[in-house]
Amino acid sequence: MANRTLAICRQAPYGSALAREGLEAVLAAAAMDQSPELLFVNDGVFQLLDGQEPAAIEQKSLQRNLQALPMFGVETLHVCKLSLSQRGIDPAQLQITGAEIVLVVDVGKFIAGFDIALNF
Amino acid sequence: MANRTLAICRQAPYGSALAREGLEAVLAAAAMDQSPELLFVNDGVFQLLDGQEPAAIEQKSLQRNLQALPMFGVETLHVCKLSLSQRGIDPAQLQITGAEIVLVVDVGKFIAGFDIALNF
Amino acid sequence: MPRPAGHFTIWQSMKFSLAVYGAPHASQSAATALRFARALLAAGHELYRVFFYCDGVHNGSALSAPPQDEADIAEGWQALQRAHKLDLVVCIAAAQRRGVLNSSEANRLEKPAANLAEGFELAGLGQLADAAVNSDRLITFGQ
Amino acid sequence: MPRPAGHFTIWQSMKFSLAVYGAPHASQSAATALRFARALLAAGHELYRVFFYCDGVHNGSALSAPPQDEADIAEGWQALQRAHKLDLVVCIAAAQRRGVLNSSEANRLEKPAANLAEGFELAGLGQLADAAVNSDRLITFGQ
Amino acid sequence: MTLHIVSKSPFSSSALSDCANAVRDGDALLLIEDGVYALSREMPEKLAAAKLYCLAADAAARGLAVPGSIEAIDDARWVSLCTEHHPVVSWFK
Amino acid sequence: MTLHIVSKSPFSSSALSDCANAVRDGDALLLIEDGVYALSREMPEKLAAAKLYCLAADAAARGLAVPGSIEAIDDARWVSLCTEHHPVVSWFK
Repeated sequence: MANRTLAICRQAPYGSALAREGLEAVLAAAAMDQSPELLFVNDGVFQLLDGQEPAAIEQKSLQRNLQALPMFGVETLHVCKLSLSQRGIDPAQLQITGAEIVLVVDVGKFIAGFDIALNF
Repeated sequence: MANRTLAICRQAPYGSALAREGLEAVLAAAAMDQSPELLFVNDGVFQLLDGQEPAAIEQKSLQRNLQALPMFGVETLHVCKLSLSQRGIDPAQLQITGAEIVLVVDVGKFIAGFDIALNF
Repeated sequence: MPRPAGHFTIWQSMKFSLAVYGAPHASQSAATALRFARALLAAGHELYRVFFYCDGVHNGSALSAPPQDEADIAEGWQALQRAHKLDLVVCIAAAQRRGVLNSSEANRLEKPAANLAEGFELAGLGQLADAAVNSDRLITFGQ
Repeated sequence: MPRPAGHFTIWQSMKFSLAVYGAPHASQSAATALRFARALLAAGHELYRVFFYCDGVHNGSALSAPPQDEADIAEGWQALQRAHKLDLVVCIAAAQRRGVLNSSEANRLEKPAANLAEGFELAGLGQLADAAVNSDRLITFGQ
Repeated sequence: MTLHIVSKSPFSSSALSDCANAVRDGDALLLIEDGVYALSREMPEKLAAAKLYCLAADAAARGLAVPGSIEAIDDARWVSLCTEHHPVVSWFK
Repeated sequence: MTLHIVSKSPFSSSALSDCANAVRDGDALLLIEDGVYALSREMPEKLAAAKLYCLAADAAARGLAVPGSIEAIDDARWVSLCTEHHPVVSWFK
């Protein structure tokens, strides 16, 4: 039986490379038709904020990576509801073209549904 | 006029290299007769805990570096009182042979007395 | 195959993979991962792959020279690799950014030298996805 | 010397030193330090020394090859060094642990290659203490 | 049941409290590396129904005593904890 | 007066609250890199009498708006802040 795999994205973008390298790992898996489910939690929800303009700090926008996800078949982004509200983010603000945002209330229960977790 | 320099040590030992590399920088300066004053604050106060036995994780004890400080003329270790109490550490527990432990109550005022801060 | 004593679950050999994100001598996590790898092999489990990602690619540096009285993590991986024929994979994209190259990459990128240690190989992120599919357990050792 | 406008303090040229602890492409801090160095030089201040410590030693790697569309931090330091004759010091002890070597260190440690980029030099921790003594300001760019 | 591994100090990182929000009754939580500094204060209430472990070597390295409510284990036991749980989630930043 | 520089998110790191314990009235506090995520919640009370700055480029990179109580500055102004204050203390972990 195939493993059910979850990628957990907990890092804010740009301050460290981990947010970017996490999405790159997910995209690589998706390109091989082995895409994990995706959960954004804690500071990871900042990856989804609209209007990021990282050219001024000489970085590429992470939103390009996010927008590539649906093209590789990752069409659902799970997002921790508590993490959003702690950061004053209205879920309605979040929009990734081609992807559906699904809010997760019980993160522990959600995680428990998987065999393997990739942690970023 | 010579700079008054303060080394601020905020990191717990062993989990990252920063605590060790901070003390090595202080020792190098002391060996050149340019030793800064030393302040242990936040998780940095964990460096001073007695009875560390890092052989089991294949690391050298940081306490050797601390004990070398007085030999190079660093005889006073300033320690944030609040950081100790937040971590349940009794100041009387702290003993570095040859060094005097001085508790600092107002960290902001203490820092303001210096020209240059080295941050570890 | 050895069977650890004192547990009440039925013991079975499992296939592990490890993802290592920390550089040796920067954070403790590389040393922890190495100890964990030794422990799982000693217990009779299989280590399907160690995937070095993010700063973990520095585990594969042939040039690191820790002081004599500090543990040599790269050498530790190499010894384990020789003893167990491990698959030690360094992510090629992460390694390129951080300056860990084998000789063909050094040639291709017109860089003056190569520094990937023996026993490690460069490969793509697909090897991490493959490990997630083909292992019973994947354990992440963060930064 | 240029004089920034709009400030109510008396402007004077100062001597800065920077301590850089972060590796490029791992944390943002190396890129921030490079931008800050450019800004202080543009304002007419002196940059006495940049001291690369901890993971910051990887700024001096000659082998890093970021993707074409990402900033090349090592190259940025080198360009600034050439333009302003900067003192870019990589801590020799931190670099040895992390596998950043010049050719004489590579020889001494019997390592197969050297990878310190042009424009950087290896030196001891005394150079950090010296910077603390001889600079008006020392700014730390952490990990 | 999930095995959660926390490797950062709760005084400087949110890793432990972030993890606590994701722990279910019966999950296991293992403190490693600087995560063992959680022994220096009360554990989050949400962990009341979790099984708590810490690496004995990491606690000893740091001069910390392990209270009776937390089981100090070695690497071999860590490996078997991994076989007994899935998934394994690392909270490292 | 001291210049404090905070570069980590207050949601995941104690850097900002540790810093707040060391800020005196009249000190300056500059948010850079992931430190600008402090804009997403209330600042610690202890900072009420400090002058607050953030790097405009870091806030824009992350899609954050800067409230009127915090001055958004460029790198040149950061350099002059450094000349106007000493010591400069970095809270980065």
